[in-house]
Amino acid sequence: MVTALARGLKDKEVVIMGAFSAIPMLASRVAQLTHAPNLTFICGGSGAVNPVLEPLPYSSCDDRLLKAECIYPLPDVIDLEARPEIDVFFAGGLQIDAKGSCNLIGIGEPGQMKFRGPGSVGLPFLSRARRFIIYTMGHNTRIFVPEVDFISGPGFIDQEVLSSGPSMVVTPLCVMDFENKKMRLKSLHPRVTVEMVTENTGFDLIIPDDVGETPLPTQEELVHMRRIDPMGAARDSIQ
Amino acid sequence: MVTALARGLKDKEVVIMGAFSAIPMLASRVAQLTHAPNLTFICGGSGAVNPVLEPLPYSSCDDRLLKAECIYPLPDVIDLEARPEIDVFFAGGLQIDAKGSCNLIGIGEPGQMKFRGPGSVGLPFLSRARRFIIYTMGHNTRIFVPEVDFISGPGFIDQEVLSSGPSMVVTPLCVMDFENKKMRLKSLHPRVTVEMVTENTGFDLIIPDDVGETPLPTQEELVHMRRIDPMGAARDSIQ
Amino acid sequence: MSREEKVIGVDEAVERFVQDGCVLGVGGMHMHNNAMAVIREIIRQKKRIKRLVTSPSACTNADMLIGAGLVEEIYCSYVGFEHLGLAFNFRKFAESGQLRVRDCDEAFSVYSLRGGASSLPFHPLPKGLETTSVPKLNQEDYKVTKDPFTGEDVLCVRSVQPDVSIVHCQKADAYGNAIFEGSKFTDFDMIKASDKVILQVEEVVPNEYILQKSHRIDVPGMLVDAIIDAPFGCHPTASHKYYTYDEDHLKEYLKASKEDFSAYLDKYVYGTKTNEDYLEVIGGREKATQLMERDIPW
Amino acid sequence: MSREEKVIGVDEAVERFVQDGCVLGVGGMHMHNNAMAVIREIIRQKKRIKRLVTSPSACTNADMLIGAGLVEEIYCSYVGFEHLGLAFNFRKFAESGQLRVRDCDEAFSVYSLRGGASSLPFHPLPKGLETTSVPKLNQEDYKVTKDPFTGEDVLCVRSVQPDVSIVHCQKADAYGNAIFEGSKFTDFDMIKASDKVILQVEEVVPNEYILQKSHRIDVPGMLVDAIIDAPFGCHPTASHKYYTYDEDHLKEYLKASKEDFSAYLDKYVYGTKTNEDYLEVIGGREKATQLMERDIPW
Repeated sequence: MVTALARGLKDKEVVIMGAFSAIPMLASRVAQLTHAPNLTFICGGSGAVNPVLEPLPYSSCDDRLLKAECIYPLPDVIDLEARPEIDVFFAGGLQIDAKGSCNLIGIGEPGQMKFRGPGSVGLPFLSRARRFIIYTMGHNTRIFVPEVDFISGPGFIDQEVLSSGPSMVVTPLCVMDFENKKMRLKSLHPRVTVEMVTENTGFDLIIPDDVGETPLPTQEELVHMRRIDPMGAARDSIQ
Repeated sequence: MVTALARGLKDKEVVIMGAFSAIPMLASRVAQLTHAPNLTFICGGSGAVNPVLEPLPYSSCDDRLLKAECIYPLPDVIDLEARPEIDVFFAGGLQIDAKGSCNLIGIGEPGQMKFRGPGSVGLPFLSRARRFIIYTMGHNTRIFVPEVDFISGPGFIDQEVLSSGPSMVVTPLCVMDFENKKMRLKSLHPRVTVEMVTENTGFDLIIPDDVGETPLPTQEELVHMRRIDPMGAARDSIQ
Repeated sequence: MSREEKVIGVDEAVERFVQDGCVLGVGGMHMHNNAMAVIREIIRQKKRIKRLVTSPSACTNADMLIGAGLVEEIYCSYVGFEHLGLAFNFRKFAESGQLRVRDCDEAFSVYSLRGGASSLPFHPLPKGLETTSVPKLNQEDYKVTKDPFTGEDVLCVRSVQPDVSIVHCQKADAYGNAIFEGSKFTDFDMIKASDKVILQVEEVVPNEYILQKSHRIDVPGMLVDAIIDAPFGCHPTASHKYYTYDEDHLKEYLKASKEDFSAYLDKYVYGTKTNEDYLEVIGGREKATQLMERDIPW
Repeated sequence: MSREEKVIGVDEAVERFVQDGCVLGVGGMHMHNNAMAVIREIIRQKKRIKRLVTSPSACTNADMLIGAGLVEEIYCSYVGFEHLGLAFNFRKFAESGQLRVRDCDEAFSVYSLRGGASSLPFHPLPKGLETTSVPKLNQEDYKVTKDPFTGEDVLCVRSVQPDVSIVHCQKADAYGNAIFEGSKFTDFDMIKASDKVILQVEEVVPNEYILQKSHRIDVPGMLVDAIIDAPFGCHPTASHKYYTYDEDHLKEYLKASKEDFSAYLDKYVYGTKTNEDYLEVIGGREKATQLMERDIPW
């Protein structure tokens, strides 16, 4: 997952992530140390900009992030989320649908949710980021649903938004992207089959002829990952 | 002037001043060191809160103000100016009228001012301070006019404002206050006569029977003033 | 005359400044800088909270007050425990209707407090945020006005001014001049927007220390009404640059909130009278040492 | 691959980032932190400014550009020289109609940039500010909308996003991570609101210095487009905690602006090609030493 996410980031981009982000933090730092030296990444609530990340912590607000190039106050980070400066927003959800909308509000009907989710946090700003990348620590039919019950972060919806929308989805099973605004399988992680993915996805995923294999980390990437994350925070994140 | 202003401040008040404020800065610090130990004063653009002020500088944004209890960023100071926290705002103007309105915009008609003033800066916030104190470095009929050409800071105007309005005016000649929302002579500085004041005021000032003499600084106040202001910035300010 | 100090006991601070039925702000974010010593005292004194205001990501600070049955409604951008899981008291009370949730988002959390801090009647939002379900779920706090420059519709949020806020800083002097040693989260805007502020600190430092560090002072004392000297007062959450969160205790908390939360409250809140008592019950000096000793890059 | 540095020459920075006809922001306040090395270069290159945006109190930064005949209009909260007197170029050009003044106030200066920084279409003002002459004089930038929560009229200001801003910081690394050693004035909001940012600094420090002081970094490098290494570049204004303003020179400037400003520009601006040239003309090392040596309380 880390490698796929890292390679999804380009040099000079500004990247932002919220809660529960050990994996995106690690991926961003690995990208910065390999192909994207001018990447800027901002770790959510902590306000850490380009933290050294040794060691990688579990919490996005951990004080171990504070060896960084700036501790940018959260209200300023949020101002930035509305500006064209943010190239990539890392997103997730309790539910994610075929058009890339994400839901953290809950499951059920307004006023009588049978499952009350934690809340939308920063996901509404997906409407303004240049693009966003969805990552999730599980891959099953409860998460990947035909249509989310509530929209916390809009994917390809009918209303016009500033964002070009979701560009990539990374799960513990596979990498996906979008074709005509619908989710499409792109590559399988080692030892994963197409059936494992389709069985665990609650809608008809577009399956192209040339589903590749998600590239393994290079030796260089592995060295960085082990140095940055000695506690294994990234591995522990996967459900 | 310093003594009159200092004694016009009460313990526990929060006081703010803008440009060209050597005298109010000195007065606030003297008040703090004598009868008002819980006074808080904020020096305009510098953001200095309760600066030590040794030495007292000429400019309200001087870095010599920065030995202080906080360097409060100016945008936060301005937020504070709109809050009920500010008890006293120090004000001034190119023109000041009988009702205590102040003008820094200019003299003449809109669109064709014959004298273009520097601009209103923070004076519009007079409408929100609990009360305000006017001080001026000159006392003449160009400054004290029947009605200001433009309102930068509203005194007792027809519209309702949150402020209780101007409470005191201190000039190089005298101290004034307000009776029924009109300016009234309160006390004369040493060697100043009632005639000197009325001749230099462009409207009918209320002259009560018991015009007092502005109290001289005590020995304690003088000691503080000399220590805080060795360069004589306060004295130099008077035109 | 001499200057008055603002350091008082937590019991006195809660009695004086937290009124029954108030709008309460609680600072900190996720499992960091939650002012728990003061929050535990609010629970001991059973103060009822009309409406709870938090940072964009609330944690135990909100969940414990909710679990104690004291909260009527909450502005909710997020209540949870990040990598440790969901907030069960919050879920239980929300799903059963005992807690009214006013759904909001990070933008609301920040701009509603900024509106409050600047005495604005309301605060507009950047375009795009009208596309989510949040404003539809909460039409009381999100409303549309006209942009007077273009005539276009603009979504706005209500300004929020808590009656009192409880915020944790690492250091303050006795007059309330305070320093956040780590992240400030949205606590500074909360302080600015609130009518009264109770500041919980790790240590009270001399005024001379403040004067030497004026470029590092985040909060001027005039904004602070009471200072609570409560070392380790954030436990079980972290205090930035002082100690980390207590993961074992948080897991015990989460288990209790799923099973029998009143037993948890009896043991750790009602069963302790002071912050010192509490620190003994959670493991005393040994636990404190363990939470302070860790790998840090700075 | 390696990381790209942003330190470039002042001539290149102005050529690349200051377009003819732009909305230009200039930082600093009163006679402090005016980024004069860059402003002199703008005058040398005769860049025309459509609209000038300043802090609530502009000084030489605005008056010199106006005196050089380059400014079409200005958002004016205050242009002057505090205890040293009025700004004569500003007065002359305003009174003669060569400069269009869009009257505003401190609230506009701050909230219009905050609106720009937060991508808001407009920014409401606190009640009371509608009682002055300012909104009547400037109906283009002050307009009324409805508070959607109460239905009441609310005065609002236009949001402002300068095309490019010129700001002075004391220190930055080569990637633009920067520190204000003294007051920040409204420069940080200006940086946030601007499309491009040219940062003039007293010294370029190593990235390692920044990482050691992360709690003191005011500006993250991603917001900065060019860094100009210009020691004493604020002269004749002060650079906080580095040197004070040159009162003798400012008096010479004010006299020249009353009498023959083109002679001043010929000598100090057109007659110098670089910041180093300029520093020689104003008195070299001796002058610099004099402005650095003074009584300071810290």
